[in-house]
Amino acid sequence: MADLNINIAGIQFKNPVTTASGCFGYGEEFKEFYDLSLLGGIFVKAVTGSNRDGNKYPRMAETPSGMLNSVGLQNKGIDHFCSHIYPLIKDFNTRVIVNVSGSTISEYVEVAARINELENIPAIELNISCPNVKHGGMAFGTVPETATEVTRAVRDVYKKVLMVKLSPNVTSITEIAKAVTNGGADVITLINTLLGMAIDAETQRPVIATVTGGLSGPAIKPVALRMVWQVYKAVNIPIVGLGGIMNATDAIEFMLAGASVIQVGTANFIDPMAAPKIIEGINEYLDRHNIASARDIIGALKVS
Amino acid sequence: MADLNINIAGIQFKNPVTTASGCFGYGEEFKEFYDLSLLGGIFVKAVTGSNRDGNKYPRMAETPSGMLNSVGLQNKGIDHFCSHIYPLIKDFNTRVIVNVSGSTISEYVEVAARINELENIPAIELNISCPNVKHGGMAFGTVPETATEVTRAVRDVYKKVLMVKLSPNVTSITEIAKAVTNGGADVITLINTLLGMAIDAETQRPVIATVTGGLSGPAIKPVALRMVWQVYKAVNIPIVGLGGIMNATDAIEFMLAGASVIQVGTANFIDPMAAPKIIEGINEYLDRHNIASARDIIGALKVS
Amino acid sequence: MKKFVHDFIVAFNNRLNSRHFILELQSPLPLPEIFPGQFVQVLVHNSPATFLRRPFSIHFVDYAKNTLSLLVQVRGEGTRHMGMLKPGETLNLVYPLGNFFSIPSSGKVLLVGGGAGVAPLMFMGDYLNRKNIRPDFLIGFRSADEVSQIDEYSKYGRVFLSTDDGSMGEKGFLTQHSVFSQSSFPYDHMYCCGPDAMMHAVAKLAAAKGSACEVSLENFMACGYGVCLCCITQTDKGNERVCVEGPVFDAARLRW
Amino acid sequence: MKKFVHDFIVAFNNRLNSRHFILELQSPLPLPEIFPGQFVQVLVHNSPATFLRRPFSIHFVDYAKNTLSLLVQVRGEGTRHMGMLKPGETLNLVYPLGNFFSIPSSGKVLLVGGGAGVAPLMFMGDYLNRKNIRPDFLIGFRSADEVSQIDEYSKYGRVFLSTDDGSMGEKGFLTQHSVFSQSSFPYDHMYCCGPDAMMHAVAKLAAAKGSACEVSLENFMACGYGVCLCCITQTDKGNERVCVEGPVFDAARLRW
Ligand SMILES: Cc1cc2nc3c(=O)[nH]c(=O)nc-3n(C[C@H](O)[C@H](O)[C@H](O)COP(=O)(O)OP(=O)(O)OC[C@H]3O[C@@H](n4cnc5c(N)ncnc54)[C@H](O)[C@@H]3O)c2cc1C
Ligand SMILES: Cc1cc2nc3c(=O)[nH]c(=O)nc-3n(C[C@H](O)[C@H](O)[C@H](O)COP(=O)(O)OP(=O)(O)OC[C@H]3O[C@@H](n4cnc5c(N)ncnc54)[C@H](O)[C@@H]3O)c2cc1C
Ligand SMILES: Cc1cc2nc3c(=O)[nH]c(=O)nc-3n(C[C@H](O)[C@H](O)[C@H](O)COP(=O)(O)O)c2cc1C
Ligand SMILES: Cc1cc2nc3c(=O)[nH]c(=O)nc-3n(C[C@H](O)[C@H](O)[C@H](O)COP(=O)(O)O)c2cc1C
Ligand code: FES
Ligand code: FES
Repeated sequence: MADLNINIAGIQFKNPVTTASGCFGYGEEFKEFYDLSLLGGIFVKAVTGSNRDGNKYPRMAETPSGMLNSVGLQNKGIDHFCSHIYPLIKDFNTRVIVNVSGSTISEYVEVAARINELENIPAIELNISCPNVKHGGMAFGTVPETATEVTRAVRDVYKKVLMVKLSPNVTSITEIAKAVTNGGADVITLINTLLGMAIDAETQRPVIATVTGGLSGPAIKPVALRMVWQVYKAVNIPIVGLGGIMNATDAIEFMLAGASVIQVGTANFIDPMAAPKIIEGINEYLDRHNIASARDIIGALKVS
Repeated sequence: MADLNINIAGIQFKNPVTTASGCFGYGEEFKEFYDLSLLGGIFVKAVTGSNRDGNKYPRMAETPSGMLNSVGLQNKGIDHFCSHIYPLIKDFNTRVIVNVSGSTISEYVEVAARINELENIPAIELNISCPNVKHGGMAFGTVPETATEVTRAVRDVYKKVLMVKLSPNVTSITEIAKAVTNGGADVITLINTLLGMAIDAETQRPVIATVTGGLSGPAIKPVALRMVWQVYKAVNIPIVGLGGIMNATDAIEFMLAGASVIQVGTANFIDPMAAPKIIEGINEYLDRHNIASARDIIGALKVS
Repeated sequence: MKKFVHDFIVAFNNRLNSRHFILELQSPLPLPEIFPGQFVQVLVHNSPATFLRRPFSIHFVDYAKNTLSLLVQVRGEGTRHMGMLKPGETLNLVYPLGNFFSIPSSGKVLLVGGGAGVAPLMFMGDYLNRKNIRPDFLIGFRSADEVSQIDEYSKYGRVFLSTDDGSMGEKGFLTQHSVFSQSSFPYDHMYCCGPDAMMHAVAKLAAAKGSACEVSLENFMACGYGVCLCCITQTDKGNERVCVEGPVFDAARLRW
Repeated sequence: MKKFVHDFIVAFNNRLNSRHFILELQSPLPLPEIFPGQFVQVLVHNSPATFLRRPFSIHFVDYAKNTLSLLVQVRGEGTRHMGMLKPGETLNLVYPLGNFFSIPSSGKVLLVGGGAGVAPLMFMGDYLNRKNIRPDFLIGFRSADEVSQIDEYSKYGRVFLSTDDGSMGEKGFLTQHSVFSQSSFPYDHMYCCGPDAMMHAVAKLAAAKGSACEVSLENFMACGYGVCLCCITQTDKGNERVCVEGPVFDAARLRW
């Protein structure tokens, strides 16, 4: 049995397998499938300053080896999160990290400051990459200057581990990665969804109400892997990798490319047992290859 | 039987279905499958100033609903093209358009000037989006200023229809589209491949020799459709659309989003008969919907 | 409610007509308690074009045989591949999902279904009978060649039939059936499942007649168990998830 | 050479052992002329993980039955799904692809194959016999439980056998077989197919013995008919396409 422990920026994960924001709710629903304490961690759904209804229905479209979504950060806001959600999740025997979103820098700051006070949340994941909101979201994550600015503003009020989740919809992911590192990020999460679109040829209409939406699933895995690898070579802070991870082999690919921890997103929809299966599979892989610790494969890609 | 004729920038295509550069050779091989005169047009493999051996083997990897390639513009150069290839293809009873690549602006200009003299080539497609070469290629297509510059330089020597093929690996596709329009492009082709990567977890090595490569196939269709739609709204010149088109339904989606002509790329590998089948399917669709001409569905997406 | 993910074995694939078939699926584990109106998420593993699972109402549960059945209408690639499954092959389900029809303690019940929307009504009929309630069924089909299982429904209650073309039962849409033109409308509870337009019309009729009405909504779903927030519908409480707060809703609560 | 794309009907799926099987595929159209060394591109339509076609050598052609056969080794998802095909099901092929073994006008011939690399040699043996040349076969397997079809090969020539573990035939790799230690090496022509390392070794031996040697290369292919330029190998003429200028190359021309 290999050692699956991973420590990033001082946070201890019992294994590198966590679940992606927006694909795992607040964990409650998964209790009906398995014991959450199996997981390395849980990234919960985006929290914003106040209540958001999200976008109109329909919010999803199936695409080849993937899906588009335009949920649009539906959530009840930070007050509700602190009073109603936090009590439910604070004693989960796994790392619970909150994904933070906003339309303005001050909204990000406000939410981050509030979460700073929640004892059992060791980190936030700043979502500057949501393609499904009209204001803010991805706009912050596609220009280096604003990426630095929002990161620094949050850094000033948030004293625990600051993760920043980047958008793949950029010309140079390393430039943005450096920008948030300069802004004070402790960890970089890669990637959020690619901006895409689906059309129903019969009705001649867009499939989702917002016309464009975020593409996730195995279709985007090659792009995600490439970005993890590029950023791994460009910056010195740890990477949380995701994008189309369906099984342990995919997870290992991300770790080889440079991810310390991985997230399981869309795969949860296809198989609710995906995350625990991936943990098992990583363990089996490490044993089969006689690798003592999951840490040993991080960035271990042999390029010659 | 609907009218399938499409005229863009003064070039008459007998139908909107053409084949993508790098996915159809010089057409010769497809003669063994069907009559090339069925096609609206053929975009032949990239031609550069001098002979290029291309990248090392392995040059491809299969990915979910797609593939990576790193062929790297292997071709025998413009001299050989003019003397050996042009005579073979000049009398094809379809539009033959040459994809032009280079490492420097002067190389693009040199090749374009030479092709300007070939009577039966009505247009070139300037490839400023190849992700598989160390110098030039995509680098020209990801910065608005250089995109304008290379387009303008070629425009000065190339007197027929100038198409420019853009890279999807950018933060704002509309900005690049505007840049090449300003540089004098007559038509915009969207999209080239997304930069991606594949890893073999067992050997812990990249699958392709160049580590990263270009992602094509249905996996990228949602991104391609989105870009066609964005550019259709942003500029006033015609669009040639491609990216993951496998069948007539896909082709119609691209036309609804704003493409006047579509290209069939990777689909040729899965079904060599893909292009003629798509022509048939478009015809059947138009008839079924009582649409008189293929022109009527260009940009006809109903967004309300 | 505990949920499960595992393979079932196809016991039967029974073609009803060119567009519909019933899959009887046997569980290798004892089935948990399942309620009428709940659904399953099916992994169509042999269809390359089908990435996400597909939701289907539970058409029938036979605890003695340890099977559950799905009544499926062929619509696209996923359902087409499901239709080719042969006995002995497997199908992976996530189940049981969603809420369920409320069971009335008294009053007369009408179960209304059109097309593949009849799926959950067989199970509901059986369930009501076990609670000593004998419902009536009002079932609509496109035409006589799609009419099927009338004998089965008849086991659980009286069956009214309509076909769009009048080739069997009363002619016209469900909502034009003479049960709705009775001078005094006898039903206290209606449960309805089918195309959106039909459910709208039935809900309107129910409101006019003063009958309670629950509808089972169709919807595009990614997960099916509440985590993706793709499947929302607007109710008096804002956006609710059709896969958890539904698929069954009191029609009066919907803003559709 | 005209090429075709159409469905074949699976006539037989014959398991040879846990890792190998033979698919006999019947064409609905009269087969065109096919040469030994050519290959087909298979669409594995029932495997969601398999996007591109998969190349397989033509193992045998029976013009009387209008069938062609593939000898397949299970490696990944594509071949696993092919292994589950049942008689009556269909398989879509692009064929005939690639060049072929040259047919010598005189001299003694040795056909050398290891593992699934034996695939094209059966057809080559048959073809040579029809040209009145009786070749010898040297075939290598991992162990006795993988040895198969020896009677078939024997119809076309003498068979030498080796197994890695010595459980049948001579022990060791193909290239260690005693045919190569004969004082005067009798073969003028060798044709070889199998893993890269084996072909290297055989080509080296052939060069040493002064025998002509053609090898059939494996390669990652996207199209299979010359348009994608993914499948190149370095030869004395630079990068050549394995799917068109190959898969058969004169070993002396390769820079591998
Ligand atoms: C809770 C619930 C219960 C259901 N129960 C049943 C049932 O018992 N029997 C049955 O036959 N079907 C049922 N459906 C519908 C069923 O899920 C779809 O028909 C199926 O997903 C289609 O899959 P496909 O791959 O064949 O079609 P696709 O290729 O995905 O789609 C084909 C066409 O059907 C439409 N469509 C697909 N899915 C849906 C959907 N969920 N809602 C509305 N339109 C859709 C698409 O817009 C498209 O036009 C149910 C749906 C839900 C949400
Ligand atoms: C011209 C030609 C003729 C061939 N003839 C035969 C034959 O007669 N019988 C036979 O069993 N196989 C043959 N092969 C190999 C066969 O194409 C592969 O085994 C098959 O594509 C694997 O598909 P898969 O989906 O099962 O495996 P995948 O999941 O695609 O791969 C599984 C493993 O096999 C390796 N692999 C896959 N394809 C190739 C390849 N083309 N070359 C080298 N390694 C590969 C991969 O790296 C991976 O490690 C031939 C290949 C070529 C190019
Ligand atoms: C339905 C859905 C909702 C999502 N919501 C969020 C969110 O609230 N915050 C966020 O940072 N990412 C969100 N994402 C993006 C995922 O966390 C993840 O970055 C993306 O889906 C790529 O990973 P995957 O391919 O494994 O799903 C969402 C994705 C999906 C599919
Ligand atoms: C093997 C291969 C080679 C390619 N070579 C070229 C090329 O020479 N020039 C070019 O502009 N695009 C080239 N492309 C990109 C395609 O023309 C096309 O833009 C891309 O593949 C997306 O379309 P598709 O998904 O339909 O294949 C190549 C693509 C592939 C797969
Ligand atoms: S389908 Fe995911 S929340 Fe309902
Ligand atoms: S596989 Fe495409 S050129 Fe050989």
